Amino acid sequence: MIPRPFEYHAPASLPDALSLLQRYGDEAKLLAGGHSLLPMMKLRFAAPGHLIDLGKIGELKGIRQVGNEIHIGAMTTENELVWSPLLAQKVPLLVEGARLISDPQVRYKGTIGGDIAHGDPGNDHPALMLALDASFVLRSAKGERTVPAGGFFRGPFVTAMEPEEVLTRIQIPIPGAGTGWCYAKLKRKTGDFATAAAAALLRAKAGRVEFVRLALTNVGATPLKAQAAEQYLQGRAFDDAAIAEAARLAMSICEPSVDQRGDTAYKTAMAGEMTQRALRTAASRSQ
Amino acid sequence: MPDTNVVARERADQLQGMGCSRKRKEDARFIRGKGTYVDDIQLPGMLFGAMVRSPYAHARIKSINKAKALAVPGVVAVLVADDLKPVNLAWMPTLGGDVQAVLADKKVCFQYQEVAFVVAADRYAAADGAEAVEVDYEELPAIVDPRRALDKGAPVIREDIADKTEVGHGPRTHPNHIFTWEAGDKAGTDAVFASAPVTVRQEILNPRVHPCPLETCGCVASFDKPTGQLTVYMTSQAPHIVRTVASLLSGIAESKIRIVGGDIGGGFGNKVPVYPGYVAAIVASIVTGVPIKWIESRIENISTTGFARDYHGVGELAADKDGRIRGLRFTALADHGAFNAHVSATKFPAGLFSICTGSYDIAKAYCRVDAVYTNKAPGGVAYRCSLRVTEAVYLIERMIDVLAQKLGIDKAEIRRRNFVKAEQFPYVTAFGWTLDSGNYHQALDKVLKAVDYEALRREQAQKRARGELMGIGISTFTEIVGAGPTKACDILGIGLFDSCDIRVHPTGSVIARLGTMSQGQGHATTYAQIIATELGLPSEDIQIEEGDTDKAPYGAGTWGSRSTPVAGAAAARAARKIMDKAKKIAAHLLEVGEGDLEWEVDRFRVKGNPSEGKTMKEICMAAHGSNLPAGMEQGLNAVEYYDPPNLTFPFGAYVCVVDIDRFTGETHVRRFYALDDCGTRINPMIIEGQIHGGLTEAFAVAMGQAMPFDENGNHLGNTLLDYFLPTSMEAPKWETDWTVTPSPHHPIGAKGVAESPHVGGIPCFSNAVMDAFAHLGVTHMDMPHTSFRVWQQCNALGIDKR
Amino acid sequence: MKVELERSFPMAASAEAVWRVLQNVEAVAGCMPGAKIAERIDERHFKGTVSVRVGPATMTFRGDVEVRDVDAAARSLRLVGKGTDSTGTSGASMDLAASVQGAGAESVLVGKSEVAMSGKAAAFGGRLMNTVADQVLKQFAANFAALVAQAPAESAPGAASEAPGPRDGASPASSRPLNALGLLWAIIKDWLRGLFGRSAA
Amino acid sequence: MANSQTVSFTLNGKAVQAEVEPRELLIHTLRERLRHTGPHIGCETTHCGACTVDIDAMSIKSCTVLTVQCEGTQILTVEGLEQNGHLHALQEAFTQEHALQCGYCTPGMITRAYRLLQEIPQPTEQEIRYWMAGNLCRCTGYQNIVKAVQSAAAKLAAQPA
Repeated sequence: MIPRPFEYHAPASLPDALSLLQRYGDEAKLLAGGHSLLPMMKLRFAAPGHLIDLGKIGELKGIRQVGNEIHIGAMTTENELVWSPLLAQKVPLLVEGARLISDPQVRYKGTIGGDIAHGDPGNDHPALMLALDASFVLRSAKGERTVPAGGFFRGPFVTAMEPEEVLTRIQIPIPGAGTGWCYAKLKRKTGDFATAAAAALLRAKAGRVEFVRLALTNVGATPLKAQAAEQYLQGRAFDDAAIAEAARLAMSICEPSVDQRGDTAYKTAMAGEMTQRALRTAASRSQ
Repeated sequence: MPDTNVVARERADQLQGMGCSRKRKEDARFIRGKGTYVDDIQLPGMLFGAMVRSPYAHARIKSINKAKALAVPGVVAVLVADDLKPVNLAWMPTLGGDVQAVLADKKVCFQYQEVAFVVAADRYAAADGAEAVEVDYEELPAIVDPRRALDKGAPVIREDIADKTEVGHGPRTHPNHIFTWEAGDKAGTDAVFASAPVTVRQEILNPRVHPCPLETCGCVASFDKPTGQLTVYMTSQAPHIVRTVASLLSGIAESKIRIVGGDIGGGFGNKVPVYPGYVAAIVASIVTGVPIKWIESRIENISTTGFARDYHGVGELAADKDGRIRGLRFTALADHGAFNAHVSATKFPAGLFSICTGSYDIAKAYCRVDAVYTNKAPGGVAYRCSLRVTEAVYLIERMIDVLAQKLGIDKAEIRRRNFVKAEQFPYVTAFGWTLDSGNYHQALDKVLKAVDYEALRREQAQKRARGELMGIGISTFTEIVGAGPTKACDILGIGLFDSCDIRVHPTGSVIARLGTMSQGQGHATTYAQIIATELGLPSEDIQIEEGDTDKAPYGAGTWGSRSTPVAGAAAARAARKIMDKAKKIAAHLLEVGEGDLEWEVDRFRVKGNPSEGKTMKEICMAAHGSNLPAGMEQGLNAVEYYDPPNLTFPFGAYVCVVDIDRFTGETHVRRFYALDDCGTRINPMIIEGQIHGGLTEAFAVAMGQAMPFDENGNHLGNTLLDYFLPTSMEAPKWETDWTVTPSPHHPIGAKGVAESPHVGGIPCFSNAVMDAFAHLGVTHMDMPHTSFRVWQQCNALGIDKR
Repeated sequence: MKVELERSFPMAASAEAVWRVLQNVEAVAGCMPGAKIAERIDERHFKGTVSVRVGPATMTFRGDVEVRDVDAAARSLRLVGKGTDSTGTSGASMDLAASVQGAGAESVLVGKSEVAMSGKAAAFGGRLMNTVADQVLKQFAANFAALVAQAPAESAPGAASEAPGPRDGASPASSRPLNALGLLWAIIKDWLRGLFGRSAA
Repeated sequence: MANSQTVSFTLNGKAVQAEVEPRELLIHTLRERLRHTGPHIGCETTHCGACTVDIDAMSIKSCTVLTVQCEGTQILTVEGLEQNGHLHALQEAFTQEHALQCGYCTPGMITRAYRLLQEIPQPTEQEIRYWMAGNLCRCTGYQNIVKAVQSAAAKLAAQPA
């Protein structure tokens, strides 16, 4: 299980990385944590001629608060998310999500940027980003642009990123005070992708839903924003009937593929079940 | 003067002999990362081999083009079937009486079958070379479902033996038929069923699974042209048998072949057979004159070497209204894959399946197994059990629950009513096995008391009233291990005896060599404990060696829990031969008759004169000196080849409690209480460790392991992402307990234990899951009980809605 | 790992004209999504490649394309493609039966495809064969429509009865590599999922 | 070797160099060039954890890291845990609690546990199970591994800092 030969580049700065990306274009692949790409290369499904390692670029790391937003460098690892006091306080949903990703060793290496840029609907960050109304900063030699998570995921492994672009930063508006959160993920075992998962933010006042965000993992060609469910819950009394209807609406947008985790019926049902779990838990954490 | 008994006890403790939880000797190197596993071996000039494998389950090979591969930098050679024919090694005998292609000859019969072997400077060049070998295939229709294998006009999988009327186990009725084996009294059993007040019938699948040890299979073959000596370092649970097979195959004298086991990263049955990779590496070494390393990838391991089970069973019981079982009729259709490469004793093509009457007193029984070829990987190894025992025990332990449910009898009570009673031992089963010893009622009662069974049933009733799913599973199994009497058990004509060669040195230190091969069982520790107690010498000074065929005496290896029952017995008996001589020496030195001596822990004492005696250490020195009885040779050594009079029959009583989420199918094992009786206990610490491991593998099999195929024979789950190996998060917590019912025919009364938790654990999990649905009329669901499959049951019952 | 699908695609040309194009075997063979005709063995047999590239994953199937059962009266033929990927670890085959129906200026191309996958491709992506077969047909029809559109309006009399033979110029689709929504994307998606059970790239 | 390059890093406190192709995986460099065969290979899809080593204070599966990525790093393998003749508390505990059988997962387990105890000196059983879940063991069922990590944690806490 050995990769094909390739040229390795370890640029020390973002501009260097961008010019390498320009020079080699299609031939090049960006190496972030490498825990999706390297296994693919070992099994020879992927064979890039040039590997551009972003690991030495300090400016792509770090978690900081900027105004009402949390800015996270694309090369920040899952483990850094898990242990971040700032995130624990401001965006606990992201911490809960990161804790459910893969296994401890992979979390030391895997990065939030790689997870997002990969465009795999089975990855967890995409749905978390949708629930958090995050936006992504993309840089190329030509310049910089910011794309909302909403329009970023186009299809399996297809995103709004251009080949010569690098995802440099994730920007997350800090949810309002008292907002409850939950990432409910059903998986077969540690290290597995979700059979289905739901990310929820919810704030209720006097038993009514004041604010809600809901997104689903691995039950479609892309992560799914459960808009109908959100709209239904908005302003409504938060009770069993409302939760059940929201789950039904969430299930109605699922188009999961069949695999060893289960068939369409099961995965769709689990999307509904995870939605219910996520909403109930988020509500219980809402103040 | 000190109380001699206290002193004796202290001296006994210092020996660290049988019954103490002595820390493991082998750990010292493992915790430092200094083990020597096969992939750790680097020899001068060593090359690396990689297999080219078929993407098709069934196809003709139209052509193979080596040119591009040979042009890859670092590639030294590319071997295909035609290259092996001159040395007559294109095909090899299997341990199941069949032959198997080393490299595919004209056609491939299962996906990932070995097609070419690329030899290169290192594993990187080998991988590049393997990718460059061009094979032109013509795909053929594949048989995946064994129930289709014997259809009229079914594609013939094995054209090479199409006209052979048998492959080692009786007449064949179809080109895809391997054997039909039956046991018991068919007519008598049928008569019982015809007249029985109650009968139950259930189709029960033991799905195709894989032992999946953490270390894959591999070898380093090194042929030395000048001396004609072949040395093979390999992951083998049975080095001596492998050497014999290698000799038969290559024509090299057995005395010129050395198989070295080294450290092995787990076997669980996967490392008993001989695989094409080993043979290809040996041939490549003979051809190139340099050492060749071949190491499986995990995908290759799961896809091609040593699968287990794949038994499509039908269980039937006939009983009285009170649940007393009168007759048993079990049949199974066995999917052996493309070559009959399972490991079976010649006379037992279906292994020890006929142990399927379990712990119960059943008057009439009949069983039958039909084995067929399919376009799947060959094998059918014993995954942490004696061959086909898990399949048999699963059937009886599931069927007795099916019967209990039909009759509305409590699942513990129906077992009590059918148990072989303590006073019935030794008990001869309807299939002719003589169960050596047991006390089944005592074991079950102890477990039920420990878990407060009644309280659990009350809690379950309350939960059911609330619509919640809680299951209580019981398994009261009897295992059969320690193959075996050579009159009954042989492989390729080699009886399944085992051996021990003990050499005592003047200072009282000992080297003992045995024919078995540890893969983590701790033999270096436990065999030393047996010998320590027998010889009265400290186990710390007793060195155990196994697995190097140049050093160790011949033995059939470590599988089927045979190490303690067979080699452990050989160790005790060899030690006793030494003791006989030691006693003569002691009598001579003390100038008394042997009859005047009594043994105490580590010395012979003169009866009635406690101060007079000779310690074993003194005797060891004397045995190498000049003052010996007239005509006695120097030395204090002995060799024992032990042919057991019978197998041993460990047993146990397990209880498992599960809570099931009816909305997701998630099954949580709340409690698992395991009582095992393996007779005399040599090292409680190691026994408990073995039970933890066996239960965890049972959990994996029952709850998640299966190898899925599509209709074309494509393997759909051969990585560790899909193939379920539980992590520390999924693995339940285990509670262990024991009773001690020694085996009457074993020199130290020990029975073997490592496989009981696997064999007895699997039905316990299934019984717990099924019990959670029992009140809803569910009698059976096939393994594995994944959340998906459990949810499907909930969904079918309409209980998955809020 | 086989699936069969049947789809009909309206063509902006007469059945006669479409059939004429359909007989341009080499060009039509090139209509197989992502396919590239590398070599012509004879008028019915070609060697070619099908390349797929999605995200970081790439695969190239080398193999043969055969034209079978050309039936002028029924205006139907079959394209059978078989290949093994460049690593020798996966196999793919497609049997595409195409026929032209209808009278007048408009016609209908009826495509029936059977797609099969073996080896790693099946292990990690076979479960999405339905989507794949669907993609195959859609892409084939789209490529073919493009071919029809650029074909000369009139043709030599009796062209329809001519023995099918290769013409110059590959189809417009022939050299086009598959885009992310093309043939086998679903399979690749599942390789990534099934195989590389990791969280971050 | 095609476009090979020299990589320098610290291995168990010693400066080492390796001449490798960019595609060479760290596990192969450690095992075959630097002869540190403690870390093992149990799969190719980054699941088993037998190849776990410690790189710059992170537990990493060395089968999924390129050696060229390790330029200038500090790498610790199981071979580096024994300090001037004294076994690490984890090594002792694994023997005392019978936390290993075939020993194949042990180097990765101990190396992972070493990092865990740096980050969480007194982990609960559930924390140990959660943070050790990247290492597969087929023999022990993990129960004694959990006990070993706990007893090592207690022993380390008792030692004067």
